[in-house]
Amino acid sequence: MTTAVVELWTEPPLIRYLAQSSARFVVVMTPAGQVLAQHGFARAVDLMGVAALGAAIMASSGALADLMGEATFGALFHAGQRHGIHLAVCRTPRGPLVILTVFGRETSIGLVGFFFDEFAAALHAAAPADRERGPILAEDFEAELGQSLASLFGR
Amino acid sequence: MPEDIRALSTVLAADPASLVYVDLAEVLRRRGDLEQALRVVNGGLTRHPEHADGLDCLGRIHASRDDLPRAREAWGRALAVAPDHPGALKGMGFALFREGDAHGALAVLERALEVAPADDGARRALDTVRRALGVESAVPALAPARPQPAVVPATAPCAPSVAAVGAAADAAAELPPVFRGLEGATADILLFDDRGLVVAGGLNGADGADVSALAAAGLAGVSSEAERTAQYLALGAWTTIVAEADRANLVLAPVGPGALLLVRRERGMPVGLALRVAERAHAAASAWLARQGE
Amino acid sequence: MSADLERALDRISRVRGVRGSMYVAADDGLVVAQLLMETVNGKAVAALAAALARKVGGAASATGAGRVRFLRMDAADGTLLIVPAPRDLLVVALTDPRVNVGLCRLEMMRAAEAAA
Amino acid sequence: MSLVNFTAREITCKIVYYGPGRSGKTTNLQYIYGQVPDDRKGRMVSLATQTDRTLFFDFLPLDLGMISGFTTKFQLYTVPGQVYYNATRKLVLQGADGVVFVADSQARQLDENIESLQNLHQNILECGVDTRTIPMVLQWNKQDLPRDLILAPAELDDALNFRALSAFPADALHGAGVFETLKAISAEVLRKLSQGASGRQG
Repeated sequence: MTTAVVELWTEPPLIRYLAQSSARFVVVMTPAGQVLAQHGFARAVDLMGVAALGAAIMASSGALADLMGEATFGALFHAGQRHGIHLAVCRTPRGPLVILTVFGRETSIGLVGFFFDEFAAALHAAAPADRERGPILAEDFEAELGQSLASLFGR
Repeated sequence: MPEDIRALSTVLAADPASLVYVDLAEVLRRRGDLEQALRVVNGGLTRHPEHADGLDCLGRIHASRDDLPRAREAWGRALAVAPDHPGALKGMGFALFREGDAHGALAVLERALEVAPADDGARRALDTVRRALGVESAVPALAPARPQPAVVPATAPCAPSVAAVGAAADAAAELPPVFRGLEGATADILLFDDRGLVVAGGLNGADGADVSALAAAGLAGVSSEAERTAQYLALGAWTTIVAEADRANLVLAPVGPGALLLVRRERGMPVGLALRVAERAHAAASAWLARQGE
Repeated sequence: MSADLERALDRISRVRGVRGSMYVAADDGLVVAQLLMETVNGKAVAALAAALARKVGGAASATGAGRVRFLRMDAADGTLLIVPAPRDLLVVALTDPRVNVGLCRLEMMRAAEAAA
Repeated sequence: MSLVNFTAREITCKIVYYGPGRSGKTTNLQYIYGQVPDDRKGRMVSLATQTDRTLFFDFLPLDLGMISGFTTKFQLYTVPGQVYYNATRKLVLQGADGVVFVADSQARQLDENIESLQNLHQNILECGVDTRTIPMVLQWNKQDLPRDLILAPAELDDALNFRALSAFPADALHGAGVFETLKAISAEVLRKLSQGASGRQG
């Protein structure tokens, strides 16, 4: 079981949701596919790839809904032999977040969907408003960047 | 001599360095021929002292012999050689749990499941440990460790669970006569706790064998499921579950905090009558539990 | 919702004290058809009833009782009734505490047959 | 918007390679993938058609290492170049921290380059982002082709580089210019972070 959280306010609802739904793991990400938090048995999974593809599925389904004059298609569910995935958007004061839930046969899409509603409400309540932030990096970052990229390319 | 033992022995005789010694020892262990199994596995480990499968098998044999310290040592050696060996991880989790270190067991079993996510045995074992700790997920375990379990849960991981069930069944036979005077007091009425451990009474299978531990482990999960259902559907506290099944009717009821009662009656008995029996059993169990707390 | 299923649910809901009845996909815990009072959360009933049925079903077979044909959970403020139906469905009813379980059970058995 | 995890001291940025069909966007990522050691990259994900044209996107996570005390990670994406895939291009562009516009240097592709660049501007605007402030660099790819088939960098500058952005001649197939392009866009994106611009804070 691993937990990685970028935005701390997501952690308590996330842990509760995973426990309630008996899912294998949950990824909270931005619509651009950047992982804000993940919790569960995800060590064997290519998390970055999962997030990029999950966000892409949500984005394309949203665009498709738009083309068809629907506000949204709501949650998406894919069933596999061993795993199912539940993908849905949760609206928060921090902007929309995409939630990917991977679950096994020990639970059901019904339970995941039911507890997701609670999770989405908890996330919405916990999210602080977006705030401006100051400079992140030192101004002289470029020398380090040059060295990093040079080592990346074996130069 | 059964065919599989004969075949494996022949292979091993032809090539004493063969790794088939593990399979042979495992077959012997499952047949209950523990001393012979120990000889075979020790013979193999003399030649292959760092063979993780062999060490894992040695752990299982010691566990079956109820020699937990040696079992733990064997699994520890296996993990020193192969830190992600699923069998050894499960074994170590089992050993730690039985020794009362539920937190240690939790960590090891979570690792086992990460290594082998499809391993139902590991998952069940993990569930048992989590229930014992009062946590539903592998959230950093905040609940205080409970006292060392008196009886091994039937869902203990991997092969040692067979021995565990046996041990639990032996223990059940010596349990206090809480339901004396009720029909089926030791074969159809079972009191167990929410960790799946038998407290009193007993349950026999169709062949007369004691299945108390197995039933307790399986039914313990029903309690939390019922609690969750009642909570989310705003039904208040749940009082009884009645299951009418092909061969028997089951009545399940919570008895005070953390204990559950199961009454089984044959399919032909009217459910109303089975409920009456359950009420009497419930009263007996409540009174007995209250006396234990005095 | 097909007319047969609708009629079957209607008959269950006519029993005094029944707050709602539904067909649920046993594996998924999703509502297939439902007839509910407004206060009942169908999604929750379906998901939780299917999970409970699965758990009790597994445990019952562990005790050698065989396949569960009728399941009832009594609680202080209500009762949940579940009958397995063909095509991996469950017939589920949520009732007041003092409902006539026998009558309800009968209608639920008929509803299960209607799903065949 | 780049993701900053102050607890783990980690920055994640999204960079999108944009440009007309067959200009060499996927080739850029493939070259980078081939050069970077395994422990500094994730799995490259490509959603392509049967003829290897990008259908949705390519995706390559890169670990740049420690910069200003932050573990810095880049997620490189490409978009499908063909005109009719605009809906998916827009989706991939969402949340981009920087854009590399890969132009095809062939003279006969000039109109496609112009059209794609205009399309990029329009899509950026539709994402609610100011085209003047989003970090962007240009790459004149296929400069290895015979002189009579291609436009020189100065000619491409005149035709496409109205904002006087950094531009790099390249031969992505063999790697020339790929590194310089990546370095330039990385610097542009990180400069924005050093100036305290937008970002999501953890």
